[in-house]
Amino acid sequence: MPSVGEEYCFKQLHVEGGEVVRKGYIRKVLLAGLSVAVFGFAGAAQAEVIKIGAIFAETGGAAFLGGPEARTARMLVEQINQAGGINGDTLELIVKDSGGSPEKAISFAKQLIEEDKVLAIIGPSTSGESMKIKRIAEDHQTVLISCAAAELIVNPVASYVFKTPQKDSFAARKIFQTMQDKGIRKIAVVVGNTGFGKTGKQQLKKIAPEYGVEILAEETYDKKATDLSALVAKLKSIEAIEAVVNWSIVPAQSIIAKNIRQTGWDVPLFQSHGFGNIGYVQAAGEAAEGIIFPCGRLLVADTLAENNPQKALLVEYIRAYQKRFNEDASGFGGYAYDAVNILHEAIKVAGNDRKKVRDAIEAIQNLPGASGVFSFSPEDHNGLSLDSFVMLTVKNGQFVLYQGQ
Amino acid sequence: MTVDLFFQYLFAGVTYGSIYAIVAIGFNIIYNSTGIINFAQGEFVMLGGMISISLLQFMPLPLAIIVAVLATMLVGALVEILFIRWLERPSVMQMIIITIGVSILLREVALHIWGESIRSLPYFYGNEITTFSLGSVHISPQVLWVIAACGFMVCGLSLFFKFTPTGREMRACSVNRTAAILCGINTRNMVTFSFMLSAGIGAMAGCVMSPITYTQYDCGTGLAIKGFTVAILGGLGNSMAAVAAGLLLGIIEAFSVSVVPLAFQDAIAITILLIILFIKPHGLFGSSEAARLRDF
Amino acid sequence: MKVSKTNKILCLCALVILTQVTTTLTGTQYYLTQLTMAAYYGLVVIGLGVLMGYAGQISIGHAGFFAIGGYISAAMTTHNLVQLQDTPIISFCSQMGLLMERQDIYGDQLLTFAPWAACVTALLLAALIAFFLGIPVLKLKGHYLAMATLGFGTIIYRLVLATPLFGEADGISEVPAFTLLPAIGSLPPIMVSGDFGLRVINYYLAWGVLIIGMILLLNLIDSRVGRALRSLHSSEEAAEASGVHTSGCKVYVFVISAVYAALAGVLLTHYNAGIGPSEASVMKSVRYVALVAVGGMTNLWGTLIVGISLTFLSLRGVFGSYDDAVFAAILIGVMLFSPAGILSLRGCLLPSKQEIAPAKEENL
Amino acid sequence: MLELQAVHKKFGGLHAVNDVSFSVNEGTIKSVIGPNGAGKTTLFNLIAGNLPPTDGTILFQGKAIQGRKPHQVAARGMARTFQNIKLFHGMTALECVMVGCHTQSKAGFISGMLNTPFARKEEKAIRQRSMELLQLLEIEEFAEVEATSLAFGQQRAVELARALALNPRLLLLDEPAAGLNIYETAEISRLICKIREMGVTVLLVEHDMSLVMEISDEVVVLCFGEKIAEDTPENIQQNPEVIRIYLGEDE
Repeated sequence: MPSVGEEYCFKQLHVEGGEVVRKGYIRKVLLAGLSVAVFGFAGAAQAEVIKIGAIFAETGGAAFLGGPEARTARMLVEQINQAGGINGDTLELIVKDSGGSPEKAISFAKQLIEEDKVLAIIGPSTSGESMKIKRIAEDHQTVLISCAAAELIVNPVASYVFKTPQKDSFAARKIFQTMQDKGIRKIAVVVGNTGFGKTGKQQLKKIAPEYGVEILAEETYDKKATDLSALVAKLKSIEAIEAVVNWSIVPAQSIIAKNIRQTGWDVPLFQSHGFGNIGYVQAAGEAAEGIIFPCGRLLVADTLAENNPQKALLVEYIRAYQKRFNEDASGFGGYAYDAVNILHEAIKVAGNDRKKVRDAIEAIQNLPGASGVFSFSPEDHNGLSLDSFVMLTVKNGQFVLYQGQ
Repeated sequence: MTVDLFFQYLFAGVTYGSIYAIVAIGFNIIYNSTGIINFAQGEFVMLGGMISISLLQFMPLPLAIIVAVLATMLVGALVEILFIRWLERPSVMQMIIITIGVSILLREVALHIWGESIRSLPYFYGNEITTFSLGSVHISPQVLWVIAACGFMVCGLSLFFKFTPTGREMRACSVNRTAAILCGINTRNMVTFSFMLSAGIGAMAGCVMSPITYTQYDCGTGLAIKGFTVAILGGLGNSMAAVAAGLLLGIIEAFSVSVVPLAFQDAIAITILLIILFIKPHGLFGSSEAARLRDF
Repeated sequence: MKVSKTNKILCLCALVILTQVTTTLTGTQYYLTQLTMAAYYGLVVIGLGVLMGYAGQISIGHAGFFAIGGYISAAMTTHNLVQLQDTPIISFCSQMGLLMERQDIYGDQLLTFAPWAACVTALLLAALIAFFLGIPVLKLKGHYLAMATLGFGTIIYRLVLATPLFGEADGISEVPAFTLLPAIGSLPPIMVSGDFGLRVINYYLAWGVLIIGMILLLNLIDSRVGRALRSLHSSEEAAEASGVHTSGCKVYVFVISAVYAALAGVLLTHYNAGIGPSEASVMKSVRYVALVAVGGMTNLWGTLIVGISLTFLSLRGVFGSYDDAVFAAILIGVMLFSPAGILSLRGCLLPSKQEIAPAKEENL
Repeated sequence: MLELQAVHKKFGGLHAVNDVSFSVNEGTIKSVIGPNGAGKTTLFNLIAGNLPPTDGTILFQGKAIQGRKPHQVAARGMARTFQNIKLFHGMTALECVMVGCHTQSKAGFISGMLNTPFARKEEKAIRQRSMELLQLLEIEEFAEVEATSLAFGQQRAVELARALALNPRLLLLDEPAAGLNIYETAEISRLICKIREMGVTVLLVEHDMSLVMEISDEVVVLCFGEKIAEDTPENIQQNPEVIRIYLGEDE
């Protein structure tokens, strides 16, 4: 179709006499319409179009999540279709931009389920949105693969709701394990005021006693914070603090790193998997050095052993994403990667049937993805293990595996 | 609270305050010549930062900043010429809504040009962790840059408005537009010029604060709200008052952290502001007599 | 005048019914979902329209009142009181029939306040806050008033984001349906709920509330008080000299429009089964103001039409990622070419009777 | 009816009204005159409640009203017009007058929104009364015309009708003849007399001496905020000090 339009423009520019051009144009449109109809008809006999809905916060406050997610999902679906689709069926991805607003996400979810009759919904990007859609997906038996972090989404389990990012509790455990190794017992927790930060705070508080760690201070900062030196002053005045854990997904996590180092405070700084975006390291510059955080293997794909099951797909994804969008791939895009990938696998087995796809996802075992290796079960709708995280640190502006002291 | 901690909070407050103040100054210029608040001021700040960051690949930092400021001034002029200049007898409400629309539009354009990722200029002096120490209190050199830029703007503007013919003409427009027209002043050009000036000042602010706050396509809104708050608190139209009010707000915010959780910082600060506003309905330094002469 | 008002209302009712019948016949009932949501937002917008257009007071904090309604009712109907069951206050409430017992989707026992109790509380609270806020705030003028209301909106937004009871960044989910009338015999229950099966009822419910709200406001504008409001918008001094208690009038209108917003918040929250902080954000408030401006400040019908249609399109995601951009473009376009609102474009052809005053002098 | 006792008003260092005392008797027409900047309008604003006096007492029907809000003063039966006519945009002449009936009616927010029978009945009464007032001032044919689009003289009449709608005991007229031509002025002076005959006391500020001298029972002369004379029109015209102020120093 676009080629027809282009040709029309071309003709209009170069041919005198509008009459002729218009006639030509109409004929072309008719032809094009006819061919679409014919192909469409022919297509229906052989293969079908499987509709998949996606709700991402491409704009608004959570755009740094939704942006990479939407781009990744579009890219993957294109790749799948180019490679001939799934068993001959093509995927159609309908992306809705929620701007991070739950009310829009609710509206879109209903729309996708009922109007577009999608097989499954990928997203939303934030926990708040996901929690509001959980019930809708469950009631209408549509698979929902959330790209948000909160463990609450899959715990308690709702039969049609899955999620791809690693569980927050795993990240918290990884952090506490590292602390144990370093002999850290008294910490401060700061989080951003997003859903990601909120659940992080909950998990850290819940799990800390298991590792004998005491949380001396906890603070929440605004996702649009421009400077946090007052907060740092407050924390620094509590002398017993041996480490600071910052759990957030917003740019302010670079600001806090900067502010801590600016005051000359040499405290170990832990971050969450929300730090898994090289952009934040670049923003924090010198101050990012030595930050320790748990993350999927995507960021250190190059250094993985050749026999690692994730290596090949990670390297390929990173390369394709970089080439296509001219920016570094991040863990956030990886969440959408996994969602599409899981769905791909399930549809291969189950075809275009919501119930069967759901069962197929639950049956997936040892599927390598961007965030880890997925093995679902009726009790576990996340499918990742503690092992999906590795501890990383920043060295010379690059992510490297954390090797102890 | 120890003396050290006190000063640490104080400097944090000064950092916030100088950022707010530098945004607020831009509001006052357009207010002074048209009587409206330009809600797209925050976007000028964002554009200044974004353009200079993009230009940095091609030229050294000072030049990038200058070009960015000039480019943003051009955007400011364009905004005025496209959306405001040719209106006949625009009402204040109309202009406010238009500037809100322009602000959203600029933000969305920025999103589609630069994407949603964060960027920043490098620190003008030193790097992210360089600080000057005064005793045990640390302050980043970039904060000094912001304060210096703030001071420079206030002085420059007050000299400009007092001693240059253009400045005097702009003041005349602000006091009584009809009378200014009768005196042969081209008030339309003055309005265009004030948009350019405030866009330039916003861009400048966007550049000097970028290393501290980072620049993202939607950072303008938050800054604009804070800047607007500060401009109002000081009393509209008075840049010096805006700086004082900005520092006051910054310091209130910084010290509020010491008593309440950070999450409530904004709520506390704005409550205090509202109380001030109820007591002094025309801002800390504004006079109600002068305000009564205004349309809005 | 009177006749035409009644006719317009009847036309609107007919249109509402026609839409429902058409969608049912064509099997496109899903449109009703967004139409229902848009109707609730319409309620906020017309309430704000009276405040801005007739009383001449700008409020960039109306999302705050919406959020008060939504969050209070959501928190009260989801906060589990099982542990407090035996305290005297709770057992007293229980005896008074203020509580409701149910199971959540995971089968746990829940004891919460009943939606109607929450609704009444939310509306009263919104009215009280509006009253006590309005007294000092509405003394301010122009930009200072804008700033103060913006400040109020920001405070609510911050409180909502920082308070665990309100779910912080996640907001509140799992809000139960609001049963207005239980099922009687074979009649379906009348309840505010997003359930697909109850969609037609909810559609009529939302539009019924909206139309009643509209009638009340139209009556108000034509009444003695409405005249006083319009007079104070034009010249506060002359209105005072005519014996109009201007500050009192302003506060009452502020309360009314706050209650409208809060009611919309309560009902939409039950309809959506949840609410998030984005409903309290400043951008939302700005959007409401802009919708009023695009519809025409002194044109309640224009405000209603614009409010409904733009919200409907936005909720359907018609503009995709360009939602805000398209909105801004419409805003600018209308302000440039038809500053008295989109409906006054028609005024170029027919000299409309109620010429919109250039509300340039005085405040706003 | 109205009594001012040692009323002061200061704006910063400026003494706009300085120790002014006089009284207005029921059923009379009293005028306040004086050169520009004498403090006449300030005095009006003090009486009508737009400004609080710095010092002194203002008694209206035997009760102190200084510091009261304008709408409270209005509710007690004092109406006013403005020097630069303040009619309401977007309202017809009739509606403007109906606003004036505000103190004479009760329907509040709730009954207005519900459009109760009471509100409807009251509305009808207000409409009727306003129409009568327009008839009284001989402008009933403009009832449905937008007030601000009327001719200047007619606008004055609408404003007057609006003031009368308050059913006032005392009417304050701020330069009622300003901007009117000689015929319109004569018309206004006739109307003012007509109003007085209805039993309304009138206090007016005016520059037009012929009008003042023609209709006033008593005249107060202000100069630089101070009262320098108070007498009948005839005597004021003879008063050497008043002549000196108006005609300048005779060296």
